[in-house]
Amino acid sequence: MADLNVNILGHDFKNPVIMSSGVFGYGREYEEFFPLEALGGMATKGTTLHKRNGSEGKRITETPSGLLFSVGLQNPGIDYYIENELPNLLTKNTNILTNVAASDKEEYLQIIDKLEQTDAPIIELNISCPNLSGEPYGVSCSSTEMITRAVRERTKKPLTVKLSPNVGNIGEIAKAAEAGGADAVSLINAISGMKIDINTRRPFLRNNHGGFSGAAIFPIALRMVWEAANAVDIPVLGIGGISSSEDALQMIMAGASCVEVGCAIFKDPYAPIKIINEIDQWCDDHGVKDINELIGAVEPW
Amino acid sequence: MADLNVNILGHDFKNPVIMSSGVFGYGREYEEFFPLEALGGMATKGTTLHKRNGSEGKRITETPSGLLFSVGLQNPGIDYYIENELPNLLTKNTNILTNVAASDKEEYLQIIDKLEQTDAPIIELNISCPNLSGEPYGVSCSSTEMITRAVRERTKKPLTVKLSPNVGNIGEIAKAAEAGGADAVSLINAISGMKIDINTRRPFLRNNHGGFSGAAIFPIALRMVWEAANAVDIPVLGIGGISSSEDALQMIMAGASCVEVGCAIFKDPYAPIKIINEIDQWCDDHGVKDINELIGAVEPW
Amino acid sequence: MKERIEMKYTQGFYPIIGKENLSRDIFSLTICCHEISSLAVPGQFVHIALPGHSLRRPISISSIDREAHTIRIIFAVKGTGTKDLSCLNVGNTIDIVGPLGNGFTLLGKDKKVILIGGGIGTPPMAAMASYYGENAHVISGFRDKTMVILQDEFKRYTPNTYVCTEDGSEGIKGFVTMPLEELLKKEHFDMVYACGPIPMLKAVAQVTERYDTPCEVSMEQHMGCGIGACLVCTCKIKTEHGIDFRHVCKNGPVFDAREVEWNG
Amino acid sequence: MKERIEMKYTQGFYPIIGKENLSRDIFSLTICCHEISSLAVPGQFVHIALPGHSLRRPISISSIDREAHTIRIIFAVKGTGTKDLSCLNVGNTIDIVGPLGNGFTLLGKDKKVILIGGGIGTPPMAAMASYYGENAHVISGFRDKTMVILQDEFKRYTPNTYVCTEDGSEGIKGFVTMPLEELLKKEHFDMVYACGPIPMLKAVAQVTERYDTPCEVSMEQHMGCGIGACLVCTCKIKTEHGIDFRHVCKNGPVFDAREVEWNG
Ligand SMILES: Cc1cc2nc3c(=O)[nH]c(=O)nc-3n(C[C@H](O)[C@H](O)[C@H](O)COP(=O)(O)OP(=O)(O)OC[C@H]3O[C@@H](n4cnc5c(N)ncnc54)[C@H](O)[C@@H]3O)c2cc1C
Ligand SMILES: Cc1cc2nc3c(=O)[nH]c(=O)nc-3n(C[C@H](O)[C@H](O)[C@H](O)COP(=O)(O)OP(=O)(O)OC[C@H]3O[C@@H](n4cnc5c(N)ncnc54)[C@H](O)[C@@H]3O)c2cc1C
Ligand SMILES: Cc1cc2nc3c(=O)[nH]c(=O)nc-3n(C[C@H](O)[C@H](O)[C@H](O)COP(=O)(O)O)c2cc1C
Ligand SMILES: Cc1cc2nc3c(=O)[nH]c(=O)nc-3n(C[C@H](O)[C@H](O)[C@H](O)COP(=O)(O)O)c2cc1C
Ligand code: FES
Ligand code: FES
Repeated sequence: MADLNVNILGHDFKNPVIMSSGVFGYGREYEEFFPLEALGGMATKGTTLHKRNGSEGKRITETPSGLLFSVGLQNPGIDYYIENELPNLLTKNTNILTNVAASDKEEYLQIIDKLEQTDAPIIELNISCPNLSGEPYGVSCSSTEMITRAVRERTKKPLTVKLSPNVGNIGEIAKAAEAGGADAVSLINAISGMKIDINTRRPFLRNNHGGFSGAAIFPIALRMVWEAANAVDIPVLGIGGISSSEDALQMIMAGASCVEVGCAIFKDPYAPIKIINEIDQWCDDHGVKDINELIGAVEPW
Repeated sequence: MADLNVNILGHDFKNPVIMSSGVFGYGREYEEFFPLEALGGMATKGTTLHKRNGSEGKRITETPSGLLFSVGLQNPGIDYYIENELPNLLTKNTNILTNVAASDKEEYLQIIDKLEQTDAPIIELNISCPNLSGEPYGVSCSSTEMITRAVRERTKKPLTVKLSPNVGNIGEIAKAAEAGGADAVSLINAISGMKIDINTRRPFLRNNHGGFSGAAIFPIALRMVWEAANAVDIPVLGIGGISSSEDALQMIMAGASCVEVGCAIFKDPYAPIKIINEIDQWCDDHGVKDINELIGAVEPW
Repeated sequence: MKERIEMKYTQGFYPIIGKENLSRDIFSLTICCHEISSLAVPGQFVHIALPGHSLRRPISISSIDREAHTIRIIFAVKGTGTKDLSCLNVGNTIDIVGPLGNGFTLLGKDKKVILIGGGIGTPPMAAMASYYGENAHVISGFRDKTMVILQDEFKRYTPNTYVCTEDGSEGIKGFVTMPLEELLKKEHFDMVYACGPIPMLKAVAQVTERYDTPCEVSMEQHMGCGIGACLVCTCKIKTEHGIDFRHVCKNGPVFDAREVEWNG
Repeated sequence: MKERIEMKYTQGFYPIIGKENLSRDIFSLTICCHEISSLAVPGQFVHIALPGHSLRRPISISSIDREAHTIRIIFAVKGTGTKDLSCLNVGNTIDIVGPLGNGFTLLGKDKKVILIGGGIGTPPMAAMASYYGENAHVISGFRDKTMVILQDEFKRYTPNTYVCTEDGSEGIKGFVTMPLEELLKKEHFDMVYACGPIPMLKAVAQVTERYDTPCEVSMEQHMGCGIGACLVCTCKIKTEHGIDFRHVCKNGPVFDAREVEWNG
């Protein structure tokens, strides 16, 4: 039994495995497979100011080793969350990252103001949703820094900013979030991708493009996590295509303090639990007493 | 038999399938599987001013539905190419795209000057090699436009510029190439990706990161081709993860006039031939008389 | 996982003990799986993982044998996933999560009901026919006679079976709504259950509404998690507050036909 | 493809007609494949595609039976590709490109040679032993006795076989260079052929150089195309102009040991 505890964002994560936003709802469903307290933490579905019905049409399709989706941020809105979901989540003995999404600054701030009144422990600011109309804040350094700072000024809660991978300079973007006052950065969100039905000559998703996730994107996610971790001093939460303990360990060695597991759970509902157990086993097998030794341990050429 | 001929870059391509740079050498090896004249065209290995030995260490590894590589542009240099490879290629009854790479403008221009003396019919300007040190020109609009213009001024040959996917604004980059005088754009080159050997705690590739290609990247490539095709008036050559006629048709509907098949040929040496035959079959089955009808035929929502 | 026993959902690898090729590209697999057979009700589905696929495939439970601890699924080969599924054989194990979703509302066995299956939507009606026995009238619709499946089985449960084919190559030429309407005209039925392509379900919903007969339909949608967490498998439902986007996996796949928003 | 007949390389799906489990995680497959068996020479390899893998796996041809139109490959399960390969059985077909690369230089059958195989590098020496018969001295090195393979086969061809294990659990305790050096001390040999891990090849190269005996080694490198087009499978070769990066698939896998740059 290695020590898997990681302290970031002002909280102890009993292990470095967090469920990623959007694949895990508000925890109620997968709890029927395993107790949430087994997890280091979980990020909630991206929650907006008002209830959203989300995208029309088909919302998901498979690609080689990955999937393409467009949920359009269906969610019940922040008030419902605060009233009906958060209290339940707070009883679960795991770290809850409230993932927050909006299409403009005012909306973000209104959500933050509401959360500030609650015991929600950590905010994950999603500035990278690939399925909202308009450019997300996460695609430029200046808007990343601006929105981070605006939110930072309104909340005392630990704040991680979820970055977009649809950029050419992820290190710079991570720095901008750090400059804006983020306590950590989470990356990557899904990559913008597309699929066309050649028979109907229509994009498969109503939004034309959508979020591309899964094992397929892991090499890109790992490279971006490595670049971001090298660029900033705040912790990095590594996300993207993680489906095994080996993937998780690569992310951690690249510089992630914790990892978030996303759509791998669709294939295997026990994926996060297996990853936790296997990380533990690997540490034991390799004489690693404390997972913190591995964070950023990669030795570049 | 549908009409598969596409006229771009001042040449007739008897079908829209071109072998992509780097997987096909100078054509001598795969010619042992099928005659090169079956292809719409082929792009040569990226060729530099001087001979290059390329990267140290392991150069390729598999990822889910893809692969990660770093060849470091091993090639015999432009003089050798002009003397020993180009003359042979010109006898092959297919369109030869001479793929040209360099790390600075002077080098590019020297190569172009040498090619200008030859019968090399088309230049594919690679400004996006993920495995050279230093930032490739292809990651910013201004450098893309600058290098395209510089080359444009030195050559009368049809010029396609091969763009980097490691950017946040592929449409703008494509426009910059168009503004610089490109006759077409080729995209995408391999995406920057990474893999870490957790046992040695070392990046698998000596260059730390490498080029990520294969079916895994197709949804990203398709989205970028669509964005680029919507941004420019010049033809687009669609590249990235194409391994079936369905992929090729998606690319064409997204706006590609031709497609380039890359590493799919490693798995199936007849991949390009099958894709050509299946496109033909599909057109017949769907009453498409002329492949040109399909270029950009996707109807977005 | 020791916790699994108390949990609502089961994921496991279960042996395939029977395989049949019912017609071209339609296969039946019998799976030995006590955890699922003991809980499942008609209309629920299982979510099947296949190597090399990042998403599971939802397939209805076609029949349930609690004594034999087995369930049977029947599927058509559509794309690469169902193709791979059709390559599994007796002796292989299959990775299943289930039973998922809400089944059909079961009335008293003495109630008179109509079961409608269209194409590959017929299999879930097998479990329903076994439940209602001769009180069930089973209408099945297919493109042509080469696609007809399950009629012998239906006939074992009830004398009242009707086959429609689009081209008239077997049974009634036309759509399932023809015998449906005739039955509703003649007699009172307590419920109509339907599974099949959307246009068929929509037509059935219109007819049953006209005859003021309760109707439940089983809907399809592309899925991610299969349990209600990821919100990708929408079905538009009419509510007092307007249209709401519900989810086929958790709120369905069975919905009250009157609540479904059929236009979009 | 009608062109295939005139082409140098073959890709095809060939039936597996024999499978053996030689020791834990080591398998032998006999493949019926006239196109390859009729052309192949010892030291060449085949490139095997497996569903779900974007890269083919290079495996040496271990023996060639031109009459039976078969080749045999022997491989160890290392990662996911060879794992999947080990799941293929008699009756399955296998997707192969081959024969690829350059084989060992074959001298007259009357020449005296030493064949050295280390671990999973022993299989190609089977074809060599069959060629040289009793003029071959076969040295095989393994970690321990549970890993020992192919000795019965070598003994059928030649009385001169030597086994080394690192832990001494079978044969000589130590490395293949021990019997190699003793043989070279005693007698003149026309050639030494070696296949196995790099440190072993390097040690063999040093010993043979010391005794001024020609030596050919079979190198390994991760591959893409397998035919010399993609330039990923480098091996550093000393030339008059300094170090050159050659390619294992096309210029090798067999190289003259004196030309290989062992440091790097
Ligand atoms: C609740 C439910 C019950 C079902 N019951 C049955 C059944 O009993 N028998 C049967 O043959 N089929 C049934 N289907 C449809 C079946 O799920 C699809 O035919 C199957 O998923 C197609 O997979 P594929 O890989 O062959 O096709 P592909 O087109 O290659 O699949 C690509 C992706 O689209 C999804 N997809 C494609 N078509 C459908 C569809 N119609 N519904 C949902 N997802 C789809 C796949 O799951 C996969 O994620 C059911 C669907 C649902 C939602
Ligand atoms: C010319 C040649 C002949 C060979 N002959 C044999 C043989 O007869 N028997 C045998 O057991 N093995 C042989 N090998 C090694 C064999 O190719 C690898 O063990 C195998 O590719 C590992 O694949 P994997 O998917 O199991 O491992 P993974 O580690 O999962 O493979 C990942 C990737 O790395 C590549 N790779 C990993 N190890 C090697 C390696 N040692 N050499 C080349 N590529 C590698 C794989 O091909 C794949 O692309 C030979 C290699 C070469 C180059
Ligand atoms: C169906 C689905 C819904 C998602 N919704 C959200 C969301 O609401 N907010 C968010 O920040 N990320 C969302 N994501 C992105 C994931 O949290 C994650 O960043 C991405 O999928 C990459 O990780 P993965 O490859 O492990 O899935 C969603 C992903 C999926 C597949
Ligand atoms: C081994 C290898 C070498 C490559 N070398 C070059 C090159 O020299 N010049 C270039 O423009 N692209 C090169 N590429 C990129 C391909 O041409 C192509 O853009 C990329 O691989 C994406 O396409 P694919 O997924 O179909 O392979 C190389 C790709 C591979 C796999
Ligand atoms: S599939 Fe995830 S909510 Fe239905
Ligand atoms: S594998 Fe392509 S050159 Fe050797």
